[in-house]
Amino acid sequence: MDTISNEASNLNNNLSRMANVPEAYRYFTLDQLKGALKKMYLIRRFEEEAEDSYQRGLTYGTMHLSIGQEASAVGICMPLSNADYITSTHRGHGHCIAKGAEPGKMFAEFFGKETGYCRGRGGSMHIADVTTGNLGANGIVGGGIPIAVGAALSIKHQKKNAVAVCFFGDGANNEGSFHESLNMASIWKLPVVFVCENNQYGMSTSIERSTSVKNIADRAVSYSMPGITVDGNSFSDVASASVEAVARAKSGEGPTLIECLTYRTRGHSRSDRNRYRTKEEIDAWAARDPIPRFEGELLNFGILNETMIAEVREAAEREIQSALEFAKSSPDPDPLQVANFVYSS
Amino acid sequence: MDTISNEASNLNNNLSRMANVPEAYRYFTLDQLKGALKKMYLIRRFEEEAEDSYQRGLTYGTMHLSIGQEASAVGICMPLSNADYITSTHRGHGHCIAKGAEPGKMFAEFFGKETGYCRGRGGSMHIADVTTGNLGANGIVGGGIPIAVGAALSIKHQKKNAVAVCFFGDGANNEGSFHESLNMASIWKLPVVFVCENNQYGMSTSIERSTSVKNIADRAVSYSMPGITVDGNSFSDVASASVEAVARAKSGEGPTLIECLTYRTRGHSRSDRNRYRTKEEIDAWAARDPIPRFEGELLNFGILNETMIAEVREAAEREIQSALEFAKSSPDPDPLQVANFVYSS
Amino acid sequence: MTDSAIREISFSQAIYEAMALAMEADERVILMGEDIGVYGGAFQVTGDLVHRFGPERVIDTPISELGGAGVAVGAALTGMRPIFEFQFSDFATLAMEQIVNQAAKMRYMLGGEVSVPVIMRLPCGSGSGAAAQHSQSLEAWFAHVPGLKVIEPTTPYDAKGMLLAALEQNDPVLIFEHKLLYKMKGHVPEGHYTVPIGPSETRRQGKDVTIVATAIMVARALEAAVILEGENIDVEVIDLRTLRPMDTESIIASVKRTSRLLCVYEGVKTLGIGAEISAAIVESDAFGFLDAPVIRLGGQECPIPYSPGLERASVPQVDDIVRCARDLVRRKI
Amino acid sequence: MTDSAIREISFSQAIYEAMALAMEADERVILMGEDIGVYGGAFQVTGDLVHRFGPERVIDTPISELGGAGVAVGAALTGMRPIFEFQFSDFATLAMEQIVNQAAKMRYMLGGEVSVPVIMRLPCGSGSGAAAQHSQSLEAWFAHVPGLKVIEPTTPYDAKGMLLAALEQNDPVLIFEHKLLYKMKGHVPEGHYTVPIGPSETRRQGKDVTIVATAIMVARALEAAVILEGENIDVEVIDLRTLRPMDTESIIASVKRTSRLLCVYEGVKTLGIGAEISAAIVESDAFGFLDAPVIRLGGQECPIPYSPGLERASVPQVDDIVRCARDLVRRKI
Ligand SMILES: Cc1ncc(C[n+]2csc(CCOP(=O)(O)OP(=O)(O)O)c2C)c(N)n1
Ligand SMILES: Cc1ncc(C[n+]2csc(CCOP(=O)(O)OP(=O)(O)O)c2C)c(N)n1
Ligand SMILES: [Mg+2]
Ligand SMILES: [Mg+2]
Repeated sequence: MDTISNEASNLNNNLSRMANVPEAYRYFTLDQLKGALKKMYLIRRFEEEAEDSYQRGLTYGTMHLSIGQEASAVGICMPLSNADYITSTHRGHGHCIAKGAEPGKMFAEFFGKETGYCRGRGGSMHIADVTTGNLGANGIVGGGIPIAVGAALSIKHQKKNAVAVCFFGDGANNEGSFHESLNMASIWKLPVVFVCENNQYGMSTSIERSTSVKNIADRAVSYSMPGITVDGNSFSDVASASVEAVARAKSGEGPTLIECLTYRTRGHSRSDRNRYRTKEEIDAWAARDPIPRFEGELLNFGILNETMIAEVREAAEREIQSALEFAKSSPDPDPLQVANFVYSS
Repeated sequence: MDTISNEASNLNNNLSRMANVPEAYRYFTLDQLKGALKKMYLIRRFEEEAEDSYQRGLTYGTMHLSIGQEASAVGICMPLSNADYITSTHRGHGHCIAKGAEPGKMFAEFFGKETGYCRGRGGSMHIADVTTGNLGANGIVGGGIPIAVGAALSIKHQKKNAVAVCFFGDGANNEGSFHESLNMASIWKLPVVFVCENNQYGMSTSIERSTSVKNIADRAVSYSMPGITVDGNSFSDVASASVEAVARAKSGEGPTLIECLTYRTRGHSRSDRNRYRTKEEIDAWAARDPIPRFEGELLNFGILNETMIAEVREAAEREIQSALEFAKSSPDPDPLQVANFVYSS
Repeated sequence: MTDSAIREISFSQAIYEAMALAMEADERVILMGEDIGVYGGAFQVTGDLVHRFGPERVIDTPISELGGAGVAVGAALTGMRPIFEFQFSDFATLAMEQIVNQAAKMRYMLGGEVSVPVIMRLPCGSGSGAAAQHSQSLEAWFAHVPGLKVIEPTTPYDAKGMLLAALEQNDPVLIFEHKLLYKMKGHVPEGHYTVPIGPSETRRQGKDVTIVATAIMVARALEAAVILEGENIDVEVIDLRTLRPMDTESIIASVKRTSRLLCVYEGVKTLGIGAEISAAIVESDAFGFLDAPVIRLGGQECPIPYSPGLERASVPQVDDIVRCARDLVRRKI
Repeated sequence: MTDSAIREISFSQAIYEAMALAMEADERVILMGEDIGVYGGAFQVTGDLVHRFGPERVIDTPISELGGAGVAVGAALTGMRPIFEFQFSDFATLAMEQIVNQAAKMRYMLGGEVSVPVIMRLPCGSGSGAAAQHSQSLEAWFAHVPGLKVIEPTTPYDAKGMLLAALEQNDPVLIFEHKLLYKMKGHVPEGHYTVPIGPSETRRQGKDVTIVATAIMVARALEAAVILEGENIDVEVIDLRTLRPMDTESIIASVKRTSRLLCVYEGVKTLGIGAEISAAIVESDAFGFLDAPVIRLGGQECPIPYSPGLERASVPQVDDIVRCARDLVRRKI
């Protein structure tokens, strides 16, 4: 494992003195764990600000918030470097930050500015940051799944020591592209990790009403790959599963399907009138908010103390504020350039 | 079971005196079994004549022969009546005859005649006989799968005591439509039976090279439906599985996936140069030809004697000859009518 | 004037009403689509129908466009009258196989022995900031396909009447619904009536130039006509309404009077619906009446961008129409 | 004259050769498709390439058009240069999502930060008795989509040269290959050369009427031209070759000389490629030079039927072209 550095093994030594320490904490350095916490804050705050600007009528179009799902995005990306690819979804802000994107360029894209990751052409549903290996959010449910398999095919051909991680939702697992893609990834033993963020609903349709299997991970049987269901609100559970699956992929053993059980506490998108979920259900999941849970573990296992946590939170807040400022003061694209960037030549 | 008549239970009584009689024989009357044998002959002879007319340059386009797969088509259709639907495939002559179509109108279609089932518009790949519930062959691999589910939805809405049977190949099971359709059939508990005729190859690509699971029936797990793999060259095994699945569907318990292991002894289509199979493999399967096997069982269990079998064979031959004559003497469609039948109004 | 005669409802309510009427009158009518049940549809068109008719007739499908459309096709083939909603017409890209290879061709391939009375509803168009994969106007693809009928109503009155007319067809009918029209209000009678599929509708008569427009462009063309009136340019505006089959006759008749034709549509200009309008008119005996070339004002040759200013620039706006029509009228061959 | 200068090979061999050359020169070039390995491809175009380059570079996919095309798109996005073969262009209906929503739009949606150099090969057209679901000419759909380049070579020389040119592009290129052309022979140089994507080619010069044709219709137009020569009608035949972007300039120049334009194509007439040719020319300054309406001769408004006589009647034949061109030349406005 590239990601287990010396520092990690030091942390590891300390931790090993404690009972019940989740495995994941042994894999990462203190800085990596602080980085993970910071990313979770950044995601949460990015989306709160996005929501706010929406409500104040400052932004346009639609948007899909992943508030409540941060552990899945950050946990999965823990063992990844910029050489690894991800494909993301319409609910992609979290994946994008987890993979290392700058919130400033993300806000700029969100506000349709020329300085945004997509020069204002893409918006929330298409934010991508190729420099960190994020091949982009996708407006088409299931649209990114074969693309991730293609990225894995490239990795294999180019003999790179890398992996492609494919995020998608529980709803997407009923698309034909899911089936076709997992089948190909398996027969060709490609270095890809399929991550189904099962937040219980595809828009308004619960998994019980849409999906003919209890655990989506059980569908891995059809593709002769390991399928594992984890608590998607537990950073450490998600990160452990990811570390294993990434190692498996990189060693040439082929793909894994990870199902992260989680929940979006906000509505599906702007148009959601919340007719399909009960307040009780939402509250119950809100009580399992991944961020306090992660903080709790870090405190419990003596990895960070309150002061350190506060420092991380403040650093995230400063980054969000300057990111917002950058975005807001950025110029709009020139309408005369509307038909640029269609072709390379 | 509607199909177990008094006569069947008489035959049943006789048979039950013998050991090892396959279950299927208990379900059907003597006439039904003779009918099944005759259909197998008709299919074989239909396709041999089709092949012959092809080789003599008398027909056009392409064609896909199911020689060697007759037990699957006929066995599956045993418990079906005209009120039940089937959707078929590019390799559909067998299904069509098994469901009760007249070889004359089929030959006529094959020869592109106005008297054909599709008035010469469809050809081999689109032959349908709606009067017997056959919704048609299909030129698109996997194209018929959701259509069968739709037919089952109609049955349910119309509260009919009927079932939709969906034939498709091993190759088709890697299409997205397979996944989407089985999922919907399962969550809505529709009266549909999915029949995968696994003849080991999708065109040149063996199931090992195309499919990430050993038994296609194992994919039923993903759809929480029973999945069963049967010897597709054994009439009785196929028929038993069909009787059970049809009963299950009609009683409202939902769909079943039946995988019939079989083999096409001819090439995929006209263009096949047979570069992907060995002579040994073809010979080994030819030795398991479903027709002599069925004859053998009928003789062994004392259901038919040699004379009776010869009679059935001759009746089939007479039917084929007069069908050929009908088709050959039929008129071609009028080219001025080329754009008719596009719209109902 | 009765209450009904002055009753105004929105475009989406008009579609809702047509579906409700059809479902009351005919058990065979069922609705299928993603989130059309309790959610009421992505654009709230199916609304409370699931509560009125139950989940057996208002069926939430999984997110499976190919399979879902195929199920609707199979149900139509066997006696039902399904109305299938795509959440966005962009997602029909996943179901082209079933729409084009199956639904459109089945009757023909089977020599007329079957019919496929399926209706598909496809919200389309830009203007809502939904960007490249949720804003396309792909109508031209479908209008290219024999076996399909393609309609695109632009008023609440027509939306209801054409949907009810579609339900009387025995062929697949695709209804493109421009998102920006959903909230538009207009007079809609209660009860059952139909607006025939096929004929276009002249929304404004004029003698200087004919504008044939589709979807939201009809409203923009009418706005432009008012502005041009101030410049003494008298514009005729034809709402095409049905894209396949196309009512070329009415356009020909109009062009014979005005001698000038401008086609305005939101889809990409190249091979968009205006290409057919132009080609069909030029091919007709209206050709000899033309005092200027037929001009097309269509969408830019790019995907629909997100940023509002870019998005506006990517499809025709009122002032673009004004400018084009003015140039055309001033033009001599 | 060297051997190479007179060497004649078939259209399919020309494509084979282009792929082989590209694979030798560039490790990034891989082939994907159904049965392109040991089977050699449904039309035997990939032939023995799997034996020359191994199954890692000549990849038999499962029967999964959407997924397969998507994998090719993903690979192109990350540094490979995949050439994806659809067995029949009709099956691209299953992959429209990946082609149109992803490949075509990705560069734009991402503000120019990526490119998707994928090539897709699509055998198309009727004439082989393969009926409605294996004979379509759907090129017009793709030519409607910004972000795609669409080519349709008609000679072995162009097939090789344009495929090699496509491999130098950084954008998605779709190559439509008419099935009836595969066995056509013609001069093809050995070694690497390119034929640019974009420009059309005038296959025959004439002064009385311009015929713009695509795919197999180029050969039929040339045959028709010979017949018409006997009637003292001098036909100019332009092979469009690239459908997007379209070389309107050359057509305009030709029409300015001949004053008459006939568009011949196999796709369904309505909204087929001829609609764009007609509309684009009429919109140009060639309009004033036209002595007769632009006429389109396209496929019938029906699916392609099976029976040989019907099949022939469903798309333009040589005598249809002769008749149309003759009528057009005789026509006065
Ligand atoms: C092909 C396609 N179908 C439908 C939609 C509309 N849509 C957007 S998100 C969504 C729900 C997706 O559910 P899931 O995959 O579970 O992701 P989640 O939204 O829960 O994160 C739907 C139906 C779409 N964008 N693309
Ligand atoms: C969507 C689609 N893809 C590819 C083809 C070309 N094709 C026709 S049959 C066939 C093989 C099908 O294999 P299988 O489903 O196993 O049926 P079998 O031919 O073995 O009966 C292929 C690839 C097609 N007709 N449709
Ligand atoms: Mg979900
Ligand atoms: Mg097979």
